Amino acid sequence: MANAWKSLTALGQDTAQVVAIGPYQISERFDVALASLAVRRGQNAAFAMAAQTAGVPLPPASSFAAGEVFSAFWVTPEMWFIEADFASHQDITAHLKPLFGDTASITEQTDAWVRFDVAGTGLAALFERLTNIDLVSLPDGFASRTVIEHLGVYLIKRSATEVVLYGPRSSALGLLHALQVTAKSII
Amino acid sequence: MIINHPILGPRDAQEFVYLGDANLMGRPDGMTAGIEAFHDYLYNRDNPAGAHRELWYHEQGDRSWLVVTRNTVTHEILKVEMARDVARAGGRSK
Amino acid sequence: MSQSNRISGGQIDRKTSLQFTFDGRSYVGHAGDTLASALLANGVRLMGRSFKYHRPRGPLSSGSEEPNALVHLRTGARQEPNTRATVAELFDGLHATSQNAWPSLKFDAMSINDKLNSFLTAGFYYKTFMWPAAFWEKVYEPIIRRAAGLGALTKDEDPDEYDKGFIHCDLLIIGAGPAGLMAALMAGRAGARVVLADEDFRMGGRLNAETFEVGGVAGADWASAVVAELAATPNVRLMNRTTIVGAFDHGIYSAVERVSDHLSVPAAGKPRQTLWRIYSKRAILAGGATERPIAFENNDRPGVMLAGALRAYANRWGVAVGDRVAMFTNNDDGLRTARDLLAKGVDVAAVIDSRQGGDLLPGIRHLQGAQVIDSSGRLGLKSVTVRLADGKTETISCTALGVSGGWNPNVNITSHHRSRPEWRDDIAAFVPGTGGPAGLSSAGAASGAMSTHGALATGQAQALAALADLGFAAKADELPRAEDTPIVISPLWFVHEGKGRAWIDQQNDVTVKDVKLAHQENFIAVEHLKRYTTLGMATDQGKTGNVLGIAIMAELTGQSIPATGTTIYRPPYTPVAMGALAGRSRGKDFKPFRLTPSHQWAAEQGAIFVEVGNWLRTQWVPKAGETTWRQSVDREVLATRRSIGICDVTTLGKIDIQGTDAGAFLDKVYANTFSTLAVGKCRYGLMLREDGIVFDDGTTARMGTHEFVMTTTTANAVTVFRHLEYCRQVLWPDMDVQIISTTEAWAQFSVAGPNARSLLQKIVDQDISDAAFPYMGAGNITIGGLRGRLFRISFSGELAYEIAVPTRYGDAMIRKLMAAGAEFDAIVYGTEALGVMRIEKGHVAGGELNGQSTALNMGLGKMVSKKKDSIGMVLSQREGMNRDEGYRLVGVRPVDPTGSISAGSHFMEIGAPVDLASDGGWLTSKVYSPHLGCDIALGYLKAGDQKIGRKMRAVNFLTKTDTLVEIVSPHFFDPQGERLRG
Amino acid sequence: MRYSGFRVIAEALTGHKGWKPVWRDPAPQAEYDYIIVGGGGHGLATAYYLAKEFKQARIAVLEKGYLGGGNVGRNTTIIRSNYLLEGNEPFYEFSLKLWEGLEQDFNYNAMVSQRGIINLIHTDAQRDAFTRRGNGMILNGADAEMLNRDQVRALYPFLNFDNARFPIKGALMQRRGGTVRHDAVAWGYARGADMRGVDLIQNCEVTGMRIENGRIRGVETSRGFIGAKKVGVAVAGSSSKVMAHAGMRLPIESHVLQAFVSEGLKPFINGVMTFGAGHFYVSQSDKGGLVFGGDIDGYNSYAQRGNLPVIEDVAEGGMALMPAIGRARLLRTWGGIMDMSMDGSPIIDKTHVEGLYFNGGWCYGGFKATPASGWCFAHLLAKDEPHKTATAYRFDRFLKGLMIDEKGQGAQPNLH
Repeated sequence: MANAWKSLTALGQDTAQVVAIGPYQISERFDVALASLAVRRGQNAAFAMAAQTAGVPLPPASSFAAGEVFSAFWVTPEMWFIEADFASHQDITAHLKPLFGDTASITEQTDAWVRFDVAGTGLAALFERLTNIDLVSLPDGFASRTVIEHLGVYLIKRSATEVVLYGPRSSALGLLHALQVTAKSII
Repeated sequence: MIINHPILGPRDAQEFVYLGDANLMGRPDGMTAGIEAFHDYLYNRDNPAGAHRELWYHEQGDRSWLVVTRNTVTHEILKVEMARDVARAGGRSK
Repeated sequence: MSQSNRISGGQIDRKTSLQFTFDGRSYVGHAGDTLASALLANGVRLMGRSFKYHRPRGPLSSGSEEPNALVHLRTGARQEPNTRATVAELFDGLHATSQNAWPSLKFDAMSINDKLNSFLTAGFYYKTFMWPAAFWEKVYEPIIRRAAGLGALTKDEDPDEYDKGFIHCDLLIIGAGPAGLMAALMAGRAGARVVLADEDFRMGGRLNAETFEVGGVAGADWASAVVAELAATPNVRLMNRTTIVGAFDHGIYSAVERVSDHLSVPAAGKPRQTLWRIYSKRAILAGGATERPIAFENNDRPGVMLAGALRAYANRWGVAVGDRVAMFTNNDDGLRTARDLLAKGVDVAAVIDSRQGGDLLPGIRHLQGAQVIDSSGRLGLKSVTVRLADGKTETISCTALGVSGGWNPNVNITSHHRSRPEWRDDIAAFVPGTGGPAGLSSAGAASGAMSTHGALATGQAQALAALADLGFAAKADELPRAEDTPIVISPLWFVHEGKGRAWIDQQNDVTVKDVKLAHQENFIAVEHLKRYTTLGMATDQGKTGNVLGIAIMAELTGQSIPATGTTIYRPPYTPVAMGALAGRSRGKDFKPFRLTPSHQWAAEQGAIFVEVGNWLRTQWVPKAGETTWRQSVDREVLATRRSIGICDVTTLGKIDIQGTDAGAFLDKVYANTFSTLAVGKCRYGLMLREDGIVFDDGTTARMGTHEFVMTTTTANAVTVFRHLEYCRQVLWPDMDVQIISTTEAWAQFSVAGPNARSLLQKIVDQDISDAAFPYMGAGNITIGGLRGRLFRISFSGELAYEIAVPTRYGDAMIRKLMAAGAEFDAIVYGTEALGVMRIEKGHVAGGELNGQSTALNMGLGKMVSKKKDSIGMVLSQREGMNRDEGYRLVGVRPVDPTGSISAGSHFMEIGAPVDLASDGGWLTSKVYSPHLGCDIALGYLKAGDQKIGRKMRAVNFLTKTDTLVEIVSPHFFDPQGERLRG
Repeated sequence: MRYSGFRVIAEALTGHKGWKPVWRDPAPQAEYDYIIVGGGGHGLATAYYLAKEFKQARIAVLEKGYLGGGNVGRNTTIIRSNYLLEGNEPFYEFSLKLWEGLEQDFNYNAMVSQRGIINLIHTDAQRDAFTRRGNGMILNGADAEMLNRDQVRALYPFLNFDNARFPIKGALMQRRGGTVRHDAVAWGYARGADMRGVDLIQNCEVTGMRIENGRIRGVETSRGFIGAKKVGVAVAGSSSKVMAHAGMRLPIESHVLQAFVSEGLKPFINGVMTFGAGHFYVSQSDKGGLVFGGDIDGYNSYAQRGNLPVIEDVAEGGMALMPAIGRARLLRTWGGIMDMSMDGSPIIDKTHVEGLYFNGGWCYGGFKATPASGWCFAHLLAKDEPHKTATAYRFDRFLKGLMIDEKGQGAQPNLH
């Protein structure tokens, strides 16, 4: 079936790439399904109920929340991006729609983005050269859209040593390039 | 400039796209208002030297449209509101 | 003469010797030297030539205010013109040359200008060079331009990298002198996030150049100790070699960190400089003060410098600028230099003190009530002529003269928001005025507190005030003991005696005479003075000269200095390399690339790519034997119309629109109606701006009762999305509509041509026969089990579909399509063939969607529904946009099929003269149609709809082509559209 | 006094004693036939042509600060007539022709220098658009040429031809375009007007307008009431503020445009260049500084200063176009207030108040327009009818749907 289809990562490879520069490890993630989940007008209560039963966390503004099957980060008022394991949720919207029915608008986002997990010590020194987000002073679980070298990306601070980036898939190479040259300049 | 987003807190104005005078929220109804009304709505401006209510869109952020009250002489920002709330308060609906 | 002028002491590392060359001659200096201090140590005073008169010049200062000692640093592509020798850190192998001098620094041909100075007064060029009129560009200006500039720029690409970054802090402290260090100490101990930035490579500011003590130890040692404590404080960030160059809104400051300028070449991967945007909640300017000269005749000779600089060279760098020095001062600070030099064993010839009375300096010839009225020494000071108190003149031989006219607080940053400095008589200087950048206060000499104690006290006080604002608890510590000498000055701006020139702005050669002339000609407003004489417009922005100029004008007009006013300083504080401001956005990294899902495959096929916005799209795919792009494009068009052509259309914007009001919402944003569209169908939509001009177009499909997928043009994907957000949040906030972009989530391919269905049916799991999937049908499908979308829409006019799969499968999809299409000789076509086919069909695109055209202009007037309110509907009805003689979209073809036409040509009536009246409109887009075997074009023609069948001219004056054309319907090909319904 | 090379030599030999003030500082009279509000380039040019070409007298120019202190003293000094639309091109070509004889006309060397301007082309669509423009220019009697990549390279070999994100494919060139010494324009017009009896009154701010039954009677100023039969307002940047005294709301917003100058460098850029793939244009002054700029900051502002993002954006454009300027240093930035109109084109028109006339909405095209703006405004003031090259610059074009939108951006001033 669909698995007969050969997929290419955003970097144009068969498998996800990992780049190590000094203390930094930049890993492309290719195993996460993504969908946008938005409340339909006037459905907030039912929507919240559905989310609770389905175990879909609905974190407040500027934050990320991990869950059993589904994790989520806030995108815009009344809209979240929902993460799930790709292998089991290739068609993530097909999983979510029955759970929310008419209370939500749900849209496939998986392949709109390239995801890089950036790990290592001294992430602040790296990211202060990439975005205007004040990484050190922000709590773990902080999630926000920001800009890196003209590219709009979502940044999630998972911990002091791990940052998740979602960037536009069509510019995956450019985003990686920006991460690499900057990392090289400070090691 | 720094815009103190009602939901997200201080954000660099670089993340925003500027539209202009917040009076643009007061779009007349096309089925009742005529060319004159639309002309005044779309083209004429108070353009004050001082406090100015204006529309900013957080394009590289949370996609919210904001109404920012800003002094056009000092650039001091006096107030920031969610445009949707202001629009509803102003009686806009569907 | 190796380091002939090096004396004892200073903060240089004598164990580390550094080789360097200046004008081809090699010298030795030490680590901790600047280029200027090292040259002075080697007895070199002559370092440059002035801009206008090419006067020989040496350093006036020991810092970034330097107007004279500008050199050409480094070699090859790293050459760096106009570099201040006074702040250039010495490194081993440094290579510097003088500039603005030919054939040599010592014998400069252009110094003829100096002889002609009486002709080259301020603004002389405004009064002449006007006859004959033609001569300005041909004769006069070329001569003037040849003399322009100081240093020359290499035309090679700058090989160094530049980086950028963001720093967030509670408190930014600008300057690490006593005031800045004290403030940082307070704030650091209180736990605030502090950034302490200083332009110097060594922190301590003036303490490094002075001999007095702080807290019982040498000032420089106190500074080192404080810096050490701060370095050990995690919440304090020390940034030396970092200049705060600009103050912007809401606490944002720009800073340039010279990461590698003290090295011969940056380390691999390291930037030369980094531009920091510092986001601060509060800031303290502790930038110190700059000494100003006194203007007297020939006060610009090498060896004549600011007294404080003379002192700094001796105390910090262990350099005696001259073997025999004199002072000229109007205040006590000039005396301090004499004392310090004497203590260092330098021969102090005399102190010429313009003031009467007061204590005499012990052990020094202290001439009170005296003035320097002239000097001698063409390439370096030999002597000064002094008018003594008793009226006699005396010539005093000396090779260095220290001049002190008082100190100007460095208010520059405080006026970046156009606040004007305020005058203080007690210190005879401008101090920061009100209305400066919000959150910025000033301390130390920058605030007018001129003593070391004053610096420490105000530094502490301003830190406490800022900490209180920021909510940090802190209390005043006891201040370390330090000198608190009051300013004792009686202003003297220029020596009135003498017929010669007395320099104010040394780099631009602005003299007292020029100010007098400006006054005489009524250029009295300070802005007029500045612009007429070019005072303060040199690379130092008048740091040493401006106040002098204003004071002299005040004296001439009889007004007070504050009444005369002040020009304001503009960012940057010191000049900034363009590379630092551009950072990494240069070359191919100027803007990000966006690659389509089939890019890799297309590259394998040898596709030619073209920039479409940030996207790279296939323009055409040459096949073996094709020598011109036209051959490839013609083949792609013919093959598509004959059988099948495939094109990656992922770049088109795709916006998912859901919600119970989605249909009604689309009725508002589109000029035509969508609420009535059936599920499983698409419709072409026309979007207007509120002013009734066409904004964008595209097909929108109804995938479910409350689910639509909108497509936009590639160019407008972002702006349309922004517009939709505006409509749903601001204009109709209660509509139940949710939107999200899915442009990149789906790899979408157009499959066009008579055999398109046959190909797709091979791979699509569902029945897509005409009955099951009619024209303008849309739906979710599966392809070998993979979920996808199918839209039966056509831009090419052929039976065509757009098929989409999740982007990660885009590469597999194009390969699958080509494999399945092999039996039909399917080909891939690029944007050129796409353009040919859409023009053959008369579809509007870029050239017609120009932001200036209405639906009526495009022949789509009927699409604007008046039955409902939609954006742009009302204003599209304005009379000027509905005139019969207005532009209409037409088709154009040359009467002679071999004739060529070009886009951008204008329509003209046969035999019409070349003038505005004969301008009938223009050709918007042109292609060669392999079907019609001739050029065809679309165009906007005045009253074009009434001119179908008419013969006109398509004139392109730029290519000198004038072609007879026939005006035809824009639908060149299959006007009935039978093929796409096939 | 007349300026000439001989005079300069004579004065040089006699110690420059003979130079007279370039203008008087007269006290305002009780009433004038014409009051021009605004002593910037356009106001001074208007007064000059009113007196010289239209033989009018009793004229005063009221300036709240110093003469030439407006945008005429804060711009990038470019002159050109490479406009696209019918409503604009004849006017700007008229202006360029006036520039060409200006110095002899007002006996002041403003260094009008026609070293050529090129608009770089990076896409075929741009070439088509510039071809349309170039042909329109020629139809209006202006000059235009299309250069190919090699011709551009011959002119400026150091541009980024080999590693560019957006390759240079050619350029539209107007050889008659160039630069002018901006301050000298204000001073030349001021001197010429003063010599013809115009009262130039500095430090005189208009604080109100006296309007009686629909007719202007004069203006209230910081130096008292001054009567006038006709009042012409030319205060671009502050138009909304001044016209509010007459109860008018304008189709104009005030925005900040930053401009930039580098340290003095030996000449290497002869003409004017605009980068078609970023926001950057540049020329090099006779003093050696690179004079350049880019986009407006984009928000309403009267602050006369801008912010960092635009400075960076402009530098990025500059580096992308000319990789050699990395080590050239930015010396000074400044900001001017632009009258940004709703279609990017100016207004020279009567108002609903009899005797009150308006000149503004110049966006950032005002400097090059100075001579024609002054001439056409003087024409309107003197004859009560628009000059033939300025008939499109009416207030009511928005109501009638006759916008002159060169950029095709619609009613959003910060996009023009």
